Amino acid sequence: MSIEIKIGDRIANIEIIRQFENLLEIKVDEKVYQVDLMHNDEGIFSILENGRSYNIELVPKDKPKNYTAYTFYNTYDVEIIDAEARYKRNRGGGNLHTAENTISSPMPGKVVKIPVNEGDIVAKGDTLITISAMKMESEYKSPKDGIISKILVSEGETIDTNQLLIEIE
Amino acid sequence: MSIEIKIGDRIANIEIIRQFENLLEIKVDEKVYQVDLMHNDEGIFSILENGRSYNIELVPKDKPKNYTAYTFYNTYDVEIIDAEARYKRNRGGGNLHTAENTISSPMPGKVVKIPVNEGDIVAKGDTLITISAMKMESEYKSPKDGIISKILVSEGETIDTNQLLIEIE
Amino acid sequence: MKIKKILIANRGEIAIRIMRTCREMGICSVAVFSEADRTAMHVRYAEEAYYIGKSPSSESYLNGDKIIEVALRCGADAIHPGYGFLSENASFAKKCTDSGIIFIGPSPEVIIRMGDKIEARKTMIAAGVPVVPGTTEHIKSEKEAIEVIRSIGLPVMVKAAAGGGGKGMRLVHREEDIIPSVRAARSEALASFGDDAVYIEKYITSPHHIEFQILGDQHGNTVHLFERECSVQRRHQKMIEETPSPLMTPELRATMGKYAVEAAKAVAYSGAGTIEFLVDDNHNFYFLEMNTRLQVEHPITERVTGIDLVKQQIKIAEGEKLPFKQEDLKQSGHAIECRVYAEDPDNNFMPNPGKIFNITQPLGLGVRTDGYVYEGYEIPIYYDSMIAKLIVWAENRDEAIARMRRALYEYKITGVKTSIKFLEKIMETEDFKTGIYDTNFIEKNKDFLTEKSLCDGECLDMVMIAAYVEYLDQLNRAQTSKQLYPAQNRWKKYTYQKNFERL
Amino acid sequence: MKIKKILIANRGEIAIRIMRTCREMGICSVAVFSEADRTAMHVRYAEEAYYIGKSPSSESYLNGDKIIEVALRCGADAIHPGYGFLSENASFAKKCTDSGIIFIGPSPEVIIRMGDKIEARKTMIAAGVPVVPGTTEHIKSEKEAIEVIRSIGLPVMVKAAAGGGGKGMRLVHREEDIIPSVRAARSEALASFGDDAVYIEKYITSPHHIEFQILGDQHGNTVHLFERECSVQRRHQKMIEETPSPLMTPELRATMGKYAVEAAKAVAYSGAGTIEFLVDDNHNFYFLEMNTRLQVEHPITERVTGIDLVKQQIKIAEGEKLPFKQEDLKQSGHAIECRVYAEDPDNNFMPNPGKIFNITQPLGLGVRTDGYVYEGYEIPIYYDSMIAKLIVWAENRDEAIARMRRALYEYKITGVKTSIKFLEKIMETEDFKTGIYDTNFIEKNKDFLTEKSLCDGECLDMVMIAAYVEYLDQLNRAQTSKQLYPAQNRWKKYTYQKNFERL
Repeated sequence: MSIEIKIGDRIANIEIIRQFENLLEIKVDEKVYQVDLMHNDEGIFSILENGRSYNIELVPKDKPKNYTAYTFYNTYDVEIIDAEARYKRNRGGGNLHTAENTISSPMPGKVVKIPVNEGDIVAKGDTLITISAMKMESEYKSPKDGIISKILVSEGETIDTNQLLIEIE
Repeated sequence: MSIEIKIGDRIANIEIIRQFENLLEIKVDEKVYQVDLMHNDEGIFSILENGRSYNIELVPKDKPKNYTAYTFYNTYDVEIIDAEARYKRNRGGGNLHTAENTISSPMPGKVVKIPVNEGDIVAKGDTLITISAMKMESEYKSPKDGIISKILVSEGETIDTNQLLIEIE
Repeated sequence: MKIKKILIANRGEIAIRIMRTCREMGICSVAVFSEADRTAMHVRYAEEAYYIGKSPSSESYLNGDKIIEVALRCGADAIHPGYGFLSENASFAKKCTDSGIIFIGPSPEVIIRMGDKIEARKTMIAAGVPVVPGTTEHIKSEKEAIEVIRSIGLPVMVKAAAGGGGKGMRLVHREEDIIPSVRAARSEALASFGDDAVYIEKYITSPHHIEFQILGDQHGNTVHLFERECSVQRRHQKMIEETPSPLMTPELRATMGKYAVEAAKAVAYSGAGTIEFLVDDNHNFYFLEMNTRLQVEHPITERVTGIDLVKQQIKIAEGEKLPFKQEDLKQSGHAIECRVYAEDPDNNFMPNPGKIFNITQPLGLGVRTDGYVYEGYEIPIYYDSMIAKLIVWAENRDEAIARMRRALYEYKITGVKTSIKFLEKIMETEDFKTGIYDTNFIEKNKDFLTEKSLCDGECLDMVMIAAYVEYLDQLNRAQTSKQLYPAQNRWKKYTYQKNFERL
Repeated sequence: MKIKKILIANRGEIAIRIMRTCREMGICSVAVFSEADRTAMHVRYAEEAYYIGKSPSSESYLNGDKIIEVALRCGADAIHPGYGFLSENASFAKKCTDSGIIFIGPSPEVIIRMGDKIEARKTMIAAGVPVVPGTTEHIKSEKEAIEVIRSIGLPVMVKAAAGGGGKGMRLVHREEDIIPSVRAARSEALASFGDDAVYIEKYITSPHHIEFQILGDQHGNTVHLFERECSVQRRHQKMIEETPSPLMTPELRATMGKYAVEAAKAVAYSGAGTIEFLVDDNHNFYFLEMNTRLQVEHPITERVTGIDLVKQQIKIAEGEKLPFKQEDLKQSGHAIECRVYAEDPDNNFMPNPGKIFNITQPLGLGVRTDGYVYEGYEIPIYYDSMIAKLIVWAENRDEAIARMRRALYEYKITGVKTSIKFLEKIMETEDFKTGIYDTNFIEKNKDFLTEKSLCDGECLDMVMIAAYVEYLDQLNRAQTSKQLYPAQNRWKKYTYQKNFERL
């Protein structure tokens, strides 16, 4: 059975056909590859395919089944869509809806200012929170018109990546 | 309760007195130290003691409770003597006796030549096996007069560190 | 006086860079660290290390009194401030001296004089060094502002006398904006520095930012160590520096170098310092400011002159005479520095602190790295986002660019986003390759620089395959006992055949 | 002809070093690998990589036919042999040429001529280059041997004409040993090389080993790139090289350089090569042999001259003319190379292959590392034990030694035993510091070099404390669930309080 993997706009179907130790025959969509693949516990891969040498490193992201892939040339966001993920997707339409109702931190930092209070009416584009990291301040704005239903952090607090900060109704 | 640790000729008695997160009060023989100790899963230690900064790395050896310790200045063989090890020592007098009856490989390599056969009578100093590694050949000699009771490898075979090669009776 | 122990009042790459020279000179180095920096490399590299306070700089690396207390306690002869933090803080320099500790840098008087921008302009004018046309006193009235700006001609910059970091600065293009801009600059200056004095300078459109390294000893000997071209900037921060400057001619270099030395002599400068100039395409140059400390980009000067600048700083602080004269110095070959920031170039260079997974250092011929992060290190959120500097040298500029591309290609830092790929793109930009660029470079080439160079379909398929195997492996790992020492068996062949059915 | 793709018929650091230059020149690099080298760095660094056979060199890196087959299959224009393996194999060079592939090195004829030691001696004598006194023909009878040795004077070396690697060589000190030595050398030569021809040379006691780097193009232009002092050796293998040689005077350099160029011209040498000389304390020098390839220690020459030797090799192979003349070249500053071997200096330099745990690279001003091992890599048992080269540069020799000490101090490779600490000891040896040393250096300073510099009692106590905590931590780890990604939480505070009671 195959799984789906998403990189950027592309979703491909991956299926293993045969394996002998580090030699794999593997199908990516309709294309069949014979690869010599070695990897280690730290997610570092060396793949030889038709003589070409590829170095790939996969670093897990905070969300399970999500990786950042590093090649010598570029960086990609990779998402594994297995049965479980497919089920969730079909059921709830993903996180998109949720995301519109919340502000999360894209990076670790410190809360500098929260110019709103719970219950405030805000318009799309209003600044809801200012975060500082590495001598630089960034303002995060409301994704929509609404009412601040919950503020989960306070000024001066240190926050992690992907931490939920503010909910809007 | 304390444990003993052996480095070179010295066996010291180590006992923890108090601990608060990375701050330890610890006794080495009769000397009490206040140290700020941080380490990671790879055995790398940063110790600050009375302002001095120490970097120590511990790499486990093939024998359990045995480490190689690397400081910026030197390398040490470290052995932990806990209750279990003490029991074994007291009972059997350690591995010393065993060692005299065997030839083990000090490093990985390849068996080049075994000029003896099982049952041969050998004298102390006779060459029993030649090992090659990295373009260099080394000869291993009998530690005593005796009879070759067992040859566990054959010519051309690749061997690991500490692998038992030959037994002498 | 021979210095035996130096406290380095800094962190990150510059702290380690200074400690390296200390070690080569047989000088004991003392680190200080904040709460966030207990496991930082400079703490581990130093011979001694002392805790000085909480993570925010204001409670640690900017706490001069605490640092002096540590220096006295551990018996340090001298303090090296590095760059940033207390490096241009005159009162800290004075307190060091008053406590009997050598401050490795110029005298507090010189720091004060060069720190006040109006004062610095006046000093330079008196020494005959060209400055950007503008006022030499702070503006007393809005009426005066209008008159002055009319005489200089638009566009102009209104700048806070006590300014820095882009605060209290306003660019004025239209006459009707003069009064609002002066007011805004004043109020921002007051809020930021407690001083609303502003002055006015002609605005040079898209200038080159070129600086001269100078060294002066305590015996009146001053030399310059040639220029550094620093025009590749984003958010007014330098990204790439090179020497020689592609804009430079031998005549211009001689002239600017002479002025740089005169500028330093005008204040009897001792130590390492930098005279920054703005230069237009017609080779007109103007004194911009003097940095009374070591610069981030000092290694490119070290590489083409062969001189260890930190060693010279220490020797000057010991009272030694400079061991060379101007005519002994020469530039050989070409050096480029790239600054590696933990930031996201695709998202307006947003800082990206976090945990470092793996690092592959670029090595080999002509490559130098000065960094401080290591595998497993968590970059703190409190400090600057620069994590490493990559310096290459080659016989000529084309080779240096090729070598920098090679080094950037090899350089891998995973776990956080970095500017490495963006820097690689800069090396491929036509304007950079031809050397025809100014401070507008990044803005001008934005489209090319942010263009994604996706690898071909096959390469993407390989990423998919790797992800697939990683996923399988993880399923497998979650179900079997894990190894105690992953390092003992990092590379391996597969054992997860049984997972294939489970998908 | 412009070369677009090069197959590197080698492994380890030299393969990567060559690929770096290929990348800088925009040339595609092709790796070949044995079974043991699937995860070796050169395979991962190259753009293409092909399997060529089992782990023993004879079945892979020495299998010329297989390598040529791969080169043809992947469309490589040229093969770079590196050093060792097939680099001085004339028949391989010829096969390359016959297959239409450029062999990056001299012609097969030159390799043959310089590979036969008697032939090389004759060529040098004809070119007027001083050689070690001795025979120019192989010895025809034992009677002749006695006569010749009497005329040269004892001690002498009896050497196999086809020799190498110390085989078929006998040192003769006493007259009565002559005949047994000649016989022994002959039979060993026959067994090793299938040729019992031997010749006789005066034995120079404790000479200096000094070599000159030369470059010749296909148009008859030949230059030398100055000397390298290679007298620090163990088991006839170099450990440390430096340039300039502390023994050298400008006059001697000019004379020896001239002879080196003449030696190369005598065989119309094209490519990079090395003329090795023995030099005694009175500055008498004798041609020893020519190496018709790149040397391990080439980076020190690159550092003081600024020239990328691999790039020059490739350009020469493309048929280009040398871009410089002798008078354009100069040495600036001082460079030292230390070879890091995976070996145990406390146990007669016994090789120590195994798994690398952690590596900390020395970085910063004036430091270059060329290596190939990485964390988690298992050094194979089949190949050379050299795992890295550390090259430093400074303005003068004293600074270079201080920098090398600093770099060796920083350099940490754990998991296998290495020569790093031994190299550090060499830097502290009085004879090395003063520069008064010859090939007898290690033997002479053996006691000092193998002396253990234990850290003080307190330092040892810290090791004890670390071991104690590590032991506790391991007890703890054995009992709680392990993390999937140790890298996510490498640094941590303790949670093993509960283990204290269990002890």
